[in-house]
Amino acid sequence: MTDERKPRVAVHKFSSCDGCQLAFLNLGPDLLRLAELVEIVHFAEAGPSNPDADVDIAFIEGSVSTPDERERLRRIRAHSGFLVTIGACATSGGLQALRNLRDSESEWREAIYARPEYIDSLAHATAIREHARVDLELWGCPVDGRQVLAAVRALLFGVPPVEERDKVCLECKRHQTVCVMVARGEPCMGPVTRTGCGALCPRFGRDCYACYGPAEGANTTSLAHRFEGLGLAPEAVARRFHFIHSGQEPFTGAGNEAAGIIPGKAR
Amino acid sequence: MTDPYLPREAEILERVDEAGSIFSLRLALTDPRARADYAFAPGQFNMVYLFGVGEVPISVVRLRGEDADFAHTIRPVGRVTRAMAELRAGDRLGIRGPFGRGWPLELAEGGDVVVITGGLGCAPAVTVVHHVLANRERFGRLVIMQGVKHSDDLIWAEQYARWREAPDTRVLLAADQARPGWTGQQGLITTLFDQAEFDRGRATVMMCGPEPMMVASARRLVDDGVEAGRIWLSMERNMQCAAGHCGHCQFGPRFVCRDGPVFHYPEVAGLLGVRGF
Amino acid sequence: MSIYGFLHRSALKQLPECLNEAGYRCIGPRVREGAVTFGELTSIDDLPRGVGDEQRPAHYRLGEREDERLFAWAVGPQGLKSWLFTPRETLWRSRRDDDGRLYFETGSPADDRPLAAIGVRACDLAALRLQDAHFLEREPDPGYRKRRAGLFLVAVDCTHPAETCFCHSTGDGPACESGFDLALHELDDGFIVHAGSEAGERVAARLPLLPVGEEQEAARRDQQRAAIDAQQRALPGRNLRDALFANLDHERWQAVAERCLSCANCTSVCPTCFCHSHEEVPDLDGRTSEHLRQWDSCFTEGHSYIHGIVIRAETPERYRQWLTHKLGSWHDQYGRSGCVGCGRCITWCPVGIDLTEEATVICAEAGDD
Amino acid sequence: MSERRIRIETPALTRVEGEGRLDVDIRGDRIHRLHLDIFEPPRYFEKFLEGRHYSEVPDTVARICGICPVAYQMSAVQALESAFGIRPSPWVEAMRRVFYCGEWIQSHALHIHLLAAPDFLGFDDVMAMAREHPATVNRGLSLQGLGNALIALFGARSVHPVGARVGGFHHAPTPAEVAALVERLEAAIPEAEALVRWTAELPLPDEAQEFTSVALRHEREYPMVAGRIVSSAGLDVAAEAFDEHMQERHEPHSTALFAAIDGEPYLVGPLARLNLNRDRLPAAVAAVLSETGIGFPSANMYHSVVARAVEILFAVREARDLLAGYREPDSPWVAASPRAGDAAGATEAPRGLLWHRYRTDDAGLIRHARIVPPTSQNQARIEQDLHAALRAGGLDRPDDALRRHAETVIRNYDPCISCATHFIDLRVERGS
Ligand SMILES: Cc1cc2nc3c(=O)[nH]c(=O)nc-3n(C[C@H](O)[C@H](O)[C@H](O)COP(=O)(O)OP(=O)(O)OC[C@H]3O[C@@H](n4cnc5c(N)ncnc54)[C@H](O)[C@@H]3O)c2cc1C
Ligand code: SF4
Ligand code: SF4
Ligand code: SF4
Repeated sequence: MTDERKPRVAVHKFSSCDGCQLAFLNLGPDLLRLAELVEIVHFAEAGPSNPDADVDIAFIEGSVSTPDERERLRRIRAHSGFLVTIGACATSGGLQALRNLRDSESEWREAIYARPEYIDSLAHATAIREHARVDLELWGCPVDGRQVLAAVRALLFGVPPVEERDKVCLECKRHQTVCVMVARGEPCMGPVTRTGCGALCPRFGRDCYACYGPAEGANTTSLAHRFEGLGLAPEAVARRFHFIHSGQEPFTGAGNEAAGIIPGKAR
Repeated sequence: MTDPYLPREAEILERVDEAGSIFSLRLALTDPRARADYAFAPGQFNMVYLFGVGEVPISVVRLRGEDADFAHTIRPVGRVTRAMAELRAGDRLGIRGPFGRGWPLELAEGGDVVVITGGLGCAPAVTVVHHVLANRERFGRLVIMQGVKHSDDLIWAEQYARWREAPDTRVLLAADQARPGWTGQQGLITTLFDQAEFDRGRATVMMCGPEPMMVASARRLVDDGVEAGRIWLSMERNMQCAAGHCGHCQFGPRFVCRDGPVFHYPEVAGLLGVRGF
Repeated sequence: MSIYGFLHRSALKQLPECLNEAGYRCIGPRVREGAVTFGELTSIDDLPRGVGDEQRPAHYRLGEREDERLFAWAVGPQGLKSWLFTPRETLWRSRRDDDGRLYFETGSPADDRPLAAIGVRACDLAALRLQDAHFLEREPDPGYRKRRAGLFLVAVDCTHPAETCFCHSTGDGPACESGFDLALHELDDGFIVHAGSEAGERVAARLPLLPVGEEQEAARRDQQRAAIDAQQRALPGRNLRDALFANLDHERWQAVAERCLSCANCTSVCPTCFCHSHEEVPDLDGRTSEHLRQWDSCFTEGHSYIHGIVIRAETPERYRQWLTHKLGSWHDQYGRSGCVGCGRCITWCPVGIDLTEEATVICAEAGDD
Repeated sequence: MSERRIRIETPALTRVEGEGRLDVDIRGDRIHRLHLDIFEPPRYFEKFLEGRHYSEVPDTVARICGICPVAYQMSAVQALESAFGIRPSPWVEAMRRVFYCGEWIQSHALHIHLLAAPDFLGFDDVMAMAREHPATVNRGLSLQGLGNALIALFGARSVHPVGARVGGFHHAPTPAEVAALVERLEAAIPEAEALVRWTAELPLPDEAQEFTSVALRHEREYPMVAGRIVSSAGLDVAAEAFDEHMQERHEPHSTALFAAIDGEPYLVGPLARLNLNRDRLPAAVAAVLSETGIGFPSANMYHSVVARAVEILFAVREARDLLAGYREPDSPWVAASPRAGDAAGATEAPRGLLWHRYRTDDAGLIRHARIVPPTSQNQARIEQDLHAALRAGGLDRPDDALRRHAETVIRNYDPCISCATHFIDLRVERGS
């Protein structure tokens, strides 16, 4: 790896809030070190613009929500070696996938835009994997800088990064945080949510709202039941699952079930 | 007190490409004192550390040449082992070990030795064959049985051919599915047992490979009159520390890293093959 | 050990002072985030005075008491475990130079000052013995050993067990029998103190102890009796190994798994659980790297992963692994059950799964088969 | 050649947050058409909020913008608290300012060093600039890091922080954590002062334009989380009344709406704030500003970068002062009892005035939401500026020079396109 050419890296943006790109822009001195280790060929927010260049690693922020984006993604996939999605929007559609749950996109368009005919968007905001092969998904809204750097480092070593799939609870306990569900009755999503953030919310005395998406083996049915036991109304339970990762199973289904959207399973 | 977690540096003296993608690394510890102290028994394993990537358990073998302290034969399957496949002579690794309990080679002396392996090559068993062949006079007949899913999966055909030529040695191969021209048996490994000639009362059986294969073989051997107490097998479980602390390798009450990886069949018979253990 | 006397509550403040003078840093129970947890004690005022607790499956709340008692609560979510077997620690660091040579050094040196823990309960002492057996006996763990060597234990008898406690049925409490340096038994106006080691005697000798009166003795006996009587839960036996392994196909495993979140809260709060995983954390520049260990659990997928398969992919298998290990194969490994009856896994399970109940159902039919 | 039509169309504007494009049609010496296209797809946040519980609003609106989530959270909690008639404690009010200071420092430092400075010094990006000006870039990165740390102190992380709630904060930092940050703030003061001087010495173009500044104004404080909305043209209204004066219009070429007051474009952001509130700067900050010799109010749009540096200095000192003598409160929040209501909230995001309005029902569910972010308020102003700036610089310059000039002008506003697109994707119908 020493005197070979530096790996080429691109950071692309789709529909998003730009927050995950900050995982790079907030790196501080590591950003400059990173720029020594790799050649950043495309990263519009930081300067270099070269969207169609061939790269070894492409990071993608944002979900696909317009025909243009679908086409752009196709080109990026064709030009990229290892493709990594960063953040909730790219991995599950993110918060804007809430629009997928109702057939209301056009209705909303009319409510917000005086001239809705100017707006050209797809009915759904969807994850990158629905349109292109993805080699690694980094979850989190926003993605964690530590995870992004670990992924870069692993790829520089020529190995796939380790995926973190455990539940937030395990990390919460490693921090010796007092469980907010047991000690305060908060409807914490930690038991079904993927680790990676460092259990920030419980450590700040509040319930996790699942910004890292579903963990492996998430038992949403049992947790939804427990939330009812804590006094949450069915719609409130549904909103717990239909939030940042409403587009990702088993959250989509758990929310639907709580809201009684699936006929037969409705309460 | 020595720190059981601290690896020691080893240099790759030679890299040998074996069959398929399998490769071997012949290694020497770089610290002379560590070298002098290092001794292993066939069936034991090392924790092998690739800088910045991770650590994996790999059986220790000896491979030609006096210069190396030991060798590892590795099949690239995942993160760490695939990255190890890129290593060349002169590269460095971290080594902890050897760990665990090896094969009961002394106990086996004086009787027949049956080696049963399955799947894609089996480093721990190769050491047994080498040991028996190197100390031929101390053992009776040597029977080597290897089963594969498909005849194309058989690797090291030349090695089996070589062993076949060794004195008082029988090599039997079986494939569940065979391509035309396959000279071995077609079927599960247990179909070889009728052809295998060895003293059911005094032979020592050593196995490694997929657990269903080991369960089937052990049960059949016991039915055939082999005493369960003369059957040994090598197991694999996730291992992180190799010191009996991390808990990952537990198999019922056993810690595979320190109570095994080679087990006496009666020790593990109860749970072997039970889903979830 | 001969020192045995009464310490007035107002004189307890001398205990941390004596310990500090003897070179210990003190930890003890404090109220943090709505629970009693161990933390640095700067003075006796940090202790939870007049605090009581209410525990049920998946439920924990603190409340106020009428009296001034400092230890009138049952164990919180955390035992001694995190202080000895730390949730995350560096095992080694490595460096690779330009020629590819590797250099290794042992992990972060622990805080070397000896630690005194005040307020340790009988179940925690029992758990400590089990952790000692695991981490010290065969292959001593360097970090654990260092921290354990300096540990001074001030135990406190449990006078107010929680609804989730069942240490009497496991034989581990509620009174502290041995394994401590000093033990306290709290009464309305103070403590009966007795030393359990030479180090304990040295500290106790500096406390203004008074003779223990007959009435105080009687009060202590009554409290102990009441604490035992207050325990509502029990395991169906001290050794459930054979019963559990005879029931590996029991339908209850599936039933409990429908509720179980496989979240690892139970194993994390359990004072005897020891599983941990290793993690490699290289620097961005790829020149140095850290090898860490951190708490893991048999409820994770990674725990039973070997290439290509997860041996316990589903929750029934994971829950079964935990229970058959905790109450079963622990007997083979360490000569007793791995459960000390602290009840933490019941209180802190977010869905309130109760192992005494599960074990009772699963083992009940053992005899019937 | 008298007839020249060029389209300055970068595939995407670089070094701005979000996706934008500029489309200019020059015919001879006339700008026939000039459009700042914001083509970030629509994100419908106001609709997502309908039916949500008020307690979910801070976590939702943060996601509108990763660069100024604090601003979104603060405008939202302010509106909701006012709808429910609750008043947070003085501790909360002070710590909210600290939290907000973190965002100003972070966002302004990021903009100055990573996005704007390379323009003024002729580098393609900060990585290139760092090779020649390592100390300057490191100073910027460390200020940015300090801002992030302040946000994380109250929010656990700097992007989409999790600590804010209606009524206060979920969690109060410990005195030890605060003390560590106070030390860093103290050490950053000379750095921030040096930054003000450094921006004042940048080779900034000297161009005066006429525009209306709009910002909050508070009786005593430099505006951040409270005040009336005022303009250099004499507007002076409560936040509640803002929508009576401001109109939003939808143009075909942008998914961001265009805002105007009485039909006229206006400017929000650091320059507008400083122009309207110079007298509210603490003496120590005002002194550093005076030394630079730049007079405010300023009609030179490029003085925005100086205004940003001044606000960094202000925020560093402000946070330090507010954290001095820090004590943990009994509770970092007051409970809210929801009720039916309708109220607005306005705070000063790094990029300017951020206005929210919510209608709630008696269960605390959101019935209606309206959000006006700074970038859509500035959008018309940016186009106005571009017209003037391109013409002043000469339309006969080569395409590349025009493009570079135009990008510099746009970047100077630090437009945050993701914010602006709580409404966006524009297919442009370009008639000839
Ligand atoms: C006692 C023992 C002896 C072994 N001897 C050999 C040998 O001689 N040659 C050989 O090629 N392989 C051997 N293995 C298997 C080898 O350890 C695995 O193939 C290797 O760990 C896979 O690591 P990976 O990172 O490449 O794969 P991945 O699938 O990416 O695994 C990720 C991680 O999981 C763990 N893991 C995965 N598979 C295993 C496994 N089978 N056993 C333990 N941990 C695992 C490791 O920590 C590994 O790094 C042995 C295993 C054991 C337990
Ligand atoms: S607070 Fe949440 S994440 Fe932490 S242990 Fe409890 S349920 Fe799990
Ligand atoms: S605790 Fe949950 S919601 Fe909070 S940051 Fe972590 S994953 Fe996101
Ligand atoms: S038993 Fe309870 S605490 Fe344990 S893994 Fe299952 S749900 Fe989590």
